[in-house]
Amino acid sequence: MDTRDATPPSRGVPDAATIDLTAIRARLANGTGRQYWRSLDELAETDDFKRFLEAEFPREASVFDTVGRRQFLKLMGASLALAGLNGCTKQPTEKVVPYVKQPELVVPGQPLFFATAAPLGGFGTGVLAESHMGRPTKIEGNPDHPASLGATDALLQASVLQLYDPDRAQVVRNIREIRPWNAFLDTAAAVMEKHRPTQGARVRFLTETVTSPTLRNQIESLLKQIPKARWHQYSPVGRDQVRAGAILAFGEPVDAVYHLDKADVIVSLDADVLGAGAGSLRYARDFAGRRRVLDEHGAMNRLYVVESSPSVTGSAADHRLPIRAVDAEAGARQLAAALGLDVGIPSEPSLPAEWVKAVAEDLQQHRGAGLVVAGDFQPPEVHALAHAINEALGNVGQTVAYVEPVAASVDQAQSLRELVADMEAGQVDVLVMLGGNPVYDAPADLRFAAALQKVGLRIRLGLYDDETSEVCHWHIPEAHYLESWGDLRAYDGTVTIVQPLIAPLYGGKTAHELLAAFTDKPERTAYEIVREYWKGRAGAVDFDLWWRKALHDGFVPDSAAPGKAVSVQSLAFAKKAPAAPKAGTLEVVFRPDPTVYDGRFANVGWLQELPKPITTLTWDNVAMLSPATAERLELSNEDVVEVRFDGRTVRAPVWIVPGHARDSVTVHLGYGRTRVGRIGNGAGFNAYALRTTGAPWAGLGAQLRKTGERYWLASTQNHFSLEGRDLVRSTTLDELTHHPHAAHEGGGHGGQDLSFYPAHEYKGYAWGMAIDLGSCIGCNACTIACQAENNIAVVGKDQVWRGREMHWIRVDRYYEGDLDTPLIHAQPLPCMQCENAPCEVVCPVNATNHSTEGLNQMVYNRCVGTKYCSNNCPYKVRRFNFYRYSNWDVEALKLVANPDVTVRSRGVMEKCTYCVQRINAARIQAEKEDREIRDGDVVTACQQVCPTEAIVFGNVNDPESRVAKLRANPRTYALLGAELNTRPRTTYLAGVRNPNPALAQKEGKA
Amino acid sequence: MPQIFHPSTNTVARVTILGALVLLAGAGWAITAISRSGYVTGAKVARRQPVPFSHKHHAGQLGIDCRYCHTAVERVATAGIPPTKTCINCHSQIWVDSPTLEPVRSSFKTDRSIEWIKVHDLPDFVYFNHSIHVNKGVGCATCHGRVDQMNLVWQEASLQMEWCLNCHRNPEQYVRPRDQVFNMEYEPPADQVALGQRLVHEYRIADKGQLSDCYTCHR
Amino acid sequence: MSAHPSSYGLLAEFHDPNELIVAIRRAREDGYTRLDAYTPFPIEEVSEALGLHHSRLPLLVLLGGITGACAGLALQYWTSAIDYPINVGGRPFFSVPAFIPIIFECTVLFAAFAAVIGMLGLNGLPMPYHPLFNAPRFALASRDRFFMCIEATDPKFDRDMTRRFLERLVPRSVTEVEP
Amino acid sequence: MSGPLPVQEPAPIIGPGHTFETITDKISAVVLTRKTPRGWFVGFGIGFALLMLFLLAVTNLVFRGIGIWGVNIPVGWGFDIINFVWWIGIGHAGTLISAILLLFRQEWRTSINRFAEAMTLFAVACAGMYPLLHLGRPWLGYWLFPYPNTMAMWPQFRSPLMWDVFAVSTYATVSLLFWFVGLIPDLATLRDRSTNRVRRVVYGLLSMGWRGSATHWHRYETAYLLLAGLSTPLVLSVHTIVSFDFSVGVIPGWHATIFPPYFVAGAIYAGFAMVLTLAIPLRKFYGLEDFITDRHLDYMGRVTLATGLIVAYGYMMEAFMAWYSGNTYEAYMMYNRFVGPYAPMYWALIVCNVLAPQALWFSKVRGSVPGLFIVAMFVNVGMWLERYVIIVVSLSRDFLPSSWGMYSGTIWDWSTFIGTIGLFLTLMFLFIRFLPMISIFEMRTLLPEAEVKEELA
Repeated sequence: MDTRDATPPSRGVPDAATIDLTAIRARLANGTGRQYWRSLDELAETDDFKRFLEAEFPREASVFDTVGRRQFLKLMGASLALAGLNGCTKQPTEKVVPYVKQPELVVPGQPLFFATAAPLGGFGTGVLAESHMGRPTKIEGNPDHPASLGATDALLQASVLQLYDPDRAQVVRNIREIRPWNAFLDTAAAVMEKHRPTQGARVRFLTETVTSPTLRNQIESLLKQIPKARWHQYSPVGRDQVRAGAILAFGEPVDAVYHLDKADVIVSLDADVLGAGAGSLRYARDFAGRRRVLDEHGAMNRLYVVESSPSVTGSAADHRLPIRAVDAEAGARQLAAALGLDVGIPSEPSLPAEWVKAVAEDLQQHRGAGLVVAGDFQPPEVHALAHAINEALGNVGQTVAYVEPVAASVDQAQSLRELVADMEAGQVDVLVMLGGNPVYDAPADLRFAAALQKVGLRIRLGLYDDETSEVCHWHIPEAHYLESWGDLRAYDGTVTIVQPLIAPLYGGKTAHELLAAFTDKPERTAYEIVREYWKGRAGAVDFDLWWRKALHDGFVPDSAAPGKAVSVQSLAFAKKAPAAPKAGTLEVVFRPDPTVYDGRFANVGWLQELPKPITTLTWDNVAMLSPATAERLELSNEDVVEVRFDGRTVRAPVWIVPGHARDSVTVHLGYGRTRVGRIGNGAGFNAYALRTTGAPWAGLGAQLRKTGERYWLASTQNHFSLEGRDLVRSTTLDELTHHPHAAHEGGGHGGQDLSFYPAHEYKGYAWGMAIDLGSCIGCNACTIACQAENNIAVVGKDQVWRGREMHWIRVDRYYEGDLDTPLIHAQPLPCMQCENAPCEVVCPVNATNHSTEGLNQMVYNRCVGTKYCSNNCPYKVRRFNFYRYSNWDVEALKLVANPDVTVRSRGVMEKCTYCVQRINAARIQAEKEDREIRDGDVVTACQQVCPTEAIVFGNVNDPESRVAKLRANPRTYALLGAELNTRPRTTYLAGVRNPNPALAQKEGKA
Repeated sequence: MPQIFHPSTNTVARVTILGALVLLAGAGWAITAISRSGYVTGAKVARRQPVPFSHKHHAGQLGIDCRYCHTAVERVATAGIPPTKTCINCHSQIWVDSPTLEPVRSSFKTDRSIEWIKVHDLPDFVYFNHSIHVNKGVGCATCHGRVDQMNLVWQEASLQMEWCLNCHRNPEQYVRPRDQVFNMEYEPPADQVALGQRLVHEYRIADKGQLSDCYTCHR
Repeated sequence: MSAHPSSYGLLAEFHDPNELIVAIRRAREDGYTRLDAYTPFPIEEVSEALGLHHSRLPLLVLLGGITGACAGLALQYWTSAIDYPINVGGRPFFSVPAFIPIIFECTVLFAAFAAVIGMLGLNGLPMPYHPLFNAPRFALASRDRFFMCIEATDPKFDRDMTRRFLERLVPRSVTEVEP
Repeated sequence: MSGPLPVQEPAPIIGPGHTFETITDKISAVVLTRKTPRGWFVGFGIGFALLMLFLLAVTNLVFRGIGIWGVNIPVGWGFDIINFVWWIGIGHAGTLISAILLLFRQEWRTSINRFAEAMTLFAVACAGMYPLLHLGRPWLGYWLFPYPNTMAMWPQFRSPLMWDVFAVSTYATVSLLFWFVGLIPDLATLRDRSTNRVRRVVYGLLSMGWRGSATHWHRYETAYLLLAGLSTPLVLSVHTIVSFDFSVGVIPGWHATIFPPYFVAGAIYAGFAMVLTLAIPLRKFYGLEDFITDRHLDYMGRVTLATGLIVAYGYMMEAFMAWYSGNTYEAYMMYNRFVGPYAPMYWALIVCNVLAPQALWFSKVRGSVPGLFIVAMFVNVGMWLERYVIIVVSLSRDFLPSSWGMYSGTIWDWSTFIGTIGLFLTLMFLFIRFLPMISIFEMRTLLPEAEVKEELA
């Protein structure tokens, strides 16, 4: 899109009166039965209308600014060429460029999959990367890897786009000059030359959390040569608290590995077990495995969550209680005490007594099958208490196991503090930074950037020439993990050898190679280094065989961290009652962003545009408040506030989140990047500016000041209430056992005989999808997996704001219950592939019609773009290319495209195809083998990625197929099926929750 | 009042009206003709290649099997353009210093690919898969013509949608026994339709409905 | 043909419809057959006086309409059910109700063309040149005058007799029209 | 339709003291002899300027894409289809006046049918733009026509858009024929009256040598009557089909069986309002009060009122059905119109289309030229708002609240809309300048002199 004449969005919205929450409460109170609603604007009916009228001029923003004139001419050419009658357009002559010597494996047109591991926060997740003729195009989970079991999350899905990111650093840079790699090698040699005599006393290395055995070994051996040099570690989203908690409880650092598949009752103390963290995929899978109720005899686990701001885990909970993050400790104490542990009770409890009582009883009744999880970002005390409770309930060894720390174990905050101290003291001549971005994300109180100036030689290895590199003498482009050799350990310690799928696109180097530069063998490649390290340790007779197997399987057999028998030393720390945290005063809570994480993904368009779970905001971070607090401070959505904490301030737009804890404001880290690339620069505000070593995750005493400014936010959903429409159906285990067909009431099937016309018969395959709302936790992985698989374009904040986002599968969210503690429902919505599709009938050119297998076919090259189909789609799942959204100008971005899916052009409609490219591939394979397509041969992208296996796809004509069985399940219902007789092929299974009877009737739901 | 027009005007008027109609019809016909002509489709136009490789010589006279070079044709979507290595296999022995083969040799030496001109070029929104056609008994010659008689290869068929549909709608008129697929000389028997119907059944070729689904070729 | 090739006919000018009608009747009683009237607007009585009976136009229009209907139906049936049957939203290939509007439109279109082309054709239009335009006062036929022309091809036509006959009708003028 | 009701002393439909020649001369003078008034140049200039704006908007549209408009998901149609329906609606009055009133032998139609038909043609021309422009890939618009092609593809005849293609093109063609046939005798008049050689040749060719022969008149009358007979069902079918664009859809607010009649009435309503809007200044400007008399205005006022009441009934039924159906979605749709974010639009529509025309009950208002003009203006706006409400408001909130969205036109939406008004004005002014805006030969028939004496008849 040409954007240069775009008028800036009018921020000057007529100050929409602050949302009248009292009124809302009233409405909800009077409401009868189950009331769903979506968001506050909706309830308060503050109308966006004014805003829209305000914006009288069109606003266009695009992701990559394209050359207007060139595009103009190009389009002109196109339109002229096409202006003739069809076929009168001649194709340009193209070239075929075969290999000179064709690699054995490679057959052009046939994708290959390689097992490797993707790093996040230092930990690895086993993945299979799909490669088309040497181009990685898609990441899938590795079914054999314990941390993945075939699933992946949004961040991993998007990592492949980051590989091609044209804004990645592409050259070795010294000050302002571009230098060859060798020049750096010389520098490195010189450094060693200079500092060996002093044993490197003035040399420092700074890394993020390191789990890579090889890297660890390299650093250690390097430190042997220069013993006085120091190795510091810091990652903004570290696990200091977890570590400290373990030390507090057991006197030594250990990692806890949970077994949710064994847990009947799970209590989460502000822990987003299912949504974030190294093990979350596995945990989500295990968790969902215990909730899939397919008949009235089904049993399921129960999840209690106390947390400050609603998380994926919280939204999946049976009972969720919003409390300030700082109050979690009090809660933990209450629970511990209720379970008979000898701990001091806080003067003012943070959890209602009956709630604690019920939970405690529940845990008691499930000794050995219960689990209390403390959030990674909770202070050590909470962790220690959780450990104590689990031990007391005999859960250790059952639902939780303790293992040797997987990562190199240090107190990172302390480590960084020391480094900064040394730097300020001028004791550091050389600082080598491997990854990370401390200038941007180090705690504000350390003033890292200032201290850094005192260092003589600053060397940085990084994916981007970013804020940190800017102030470094040397910047070395880092190789993306898909370009690297290396090794990583998973949450449970399992090792995966990381193998590259493509030679570094931008001449990137791995940390291994950078460190090698400081050794006497500077030329060694990462491959040599890693392989050599393992040669020593594999202890295999035939190392090559071992190596090949390890690479092929994607993990090193029984490399999981060894278990560790530990027991709680004493609860001394918890004996005396704690000073009750000043209630009433506002706390600020820092959390990694669900899409851009700690900021490292800020330049990945897919993630920026991925609606964040719960808020469905894109392209920005916000200050999240509870309705009550907003009410008190007279704030409403999009008000810009000044958040003051500990003497520092940032300006942030407000977003009111039902179910958020009172007196608490949550800000996500990772935004406000200034030097990352065209996508990430300037998006959101930088919350690190508030974050100190004293309060890394939460702190009391924050203040909000309304500035009177407004800032427009692009959320994909923020509209009005369901008005009692039964679109999302959910039931309780109890209800289900008594009358299993509850979900049907209000019509589900039927209707088809009401048709005016005889129905078409589908004799062969009949593709269908079943989505289990009981399993879906709303993590959004499906949305981005679909984006990656189907070449879906990124459109930019402004276009999202206009309602032009392109996602083929979206995750709708609805709230149920009251404002402060609502239940949150997630509903993934792909194309329903209706058999009586309203969209098809209205297409004048047959661009969308029905296949003999019941697919609602959308043919881009036939589409003329009337948009009638979208208007007539009751589910509004169709997406239109209002501009030329697909990027045809940036070479690198062409490489990420899936060659089996057409890249859509301007002016055509598109939508979910049930991944027809995968269906066709399976069919062709089956036909060549002269057999039927088996159940499971076709796996759609959304199904494949789903951590909880909520999506099942297959042939509904085959009664044995999983999907057919699910469609027969009493929980199944067709969205709008009864109202419109669309006969959707995508059906839902009503959600099921398992509330504790003791609490249920109190909350007056179910 | 004096006449405005000359008597001939009457005739002129009528002729003009008729002429206009004729012209319109003519234009319509011309467009239809042009849009199917080789000028637009590129059919029957031999393409100059960096190396004047003769299929007539290799496939025809020497009788080299298609699959010797187009190795992937039975396995994947693309038949596969042979890597330079394939040429060198023989041409390291014979015609080792023929000047016409210089590009081949230099490609092999410099490890830089030969850039062939694409002869059969489908639009990017069409997904054609060689392997399935070959496996269902569609002969090479059926679409590519007698390549074994072409010096420089040209595109035999129009490759327009109506042409594809023609076979997808009536496969029985074109399929041949699997063992004849790569046989360039194969002549369809007199009872092609009977044979075709048998093969369609035998090879479980999908019904016309499925074959003419949009998603069969477009995604 | 005519015994008097040097003339197209004799043109009598009247200044109101009634005179014209009287004239026509008299002329026909007198046995003139090849005569026509020229008026600035349609006058039913004049047609009657001239004894013009029903034209074939309505029949043409009917045929046009029928052709249109058939064409519309055939087009839709053949394309949607025979040539490329496609399952659209679960509707049958030949979904009659959905085809009615277009059939109707085609009917009207063809019928309308039949009406206009038929009318012009039967009237022998376009005919920019016509001998009558030679008559100097004929221009008034499109304004406020009413003309009757007895053509030379009339078997009973005789320059002098006919002129005398016309003058007996006290017209505004009698002029001879050159061929 | 409203025939001459028993009003005391109906004003004449043609001013006193006119003869064949005065009528002929007065009307043809506008084209032939009278000096083109300055006002004409001003008006034409404005129209032409707006037309240029239209071209600018369209160029931008073609090169950058319909993203420049406010449309989005869920609101896939905005100004484009609103304007389409609005213009088509306006067109209807012309055909109604010239065809239906002809069949009903409403003589008063004579003095307004010519430019009413012209208005129809130009309105349809404006309307016809939008189905093409609203396409994502307008250069492929010809795919909507059935012609043998190398893709072996055909249009999808179940789609109301296809019906539109046929309905609108047929409507345009037939209206053109009807208009032209009506013009032939007058062209002949102009041919015979003009002194300037070029004009005589041009008008001469256009009139195809019409010489007013009784035989010709005989067939001519038949043909004209038949065309009227054909146009009548046609004009009804066109807006019926346009209404199908919506009623065939499943969207609450669209899927209503009452649409066809209610749209047709609305069309005539809008059309008469526009005829008034044009006629009132015209008669003033060219001093044609003798031909377009107060009686005409009075009658048009009545038709407007009548159709207005039908439209009001339509609105009522919509609301009633929403309530009576007991369907959540329908009910919400109505609720949303009443109090939703677009409520101002809806109430404005009620004021313009339901309340304003009630003034026409009073003969005082029908009698006063400014009064009529104001009401007509209200209706013009109201009918545009009606389409806005039907299209945008319904789409903005359909079945799943998750996908609800808002819509508002951008500067380019407005440019395109105003641009088509420019096109309309340009054509209208050219018509007034070069063709007789009142049917001369039919006016003649209205004179007493045209009556044939009893004893002769």
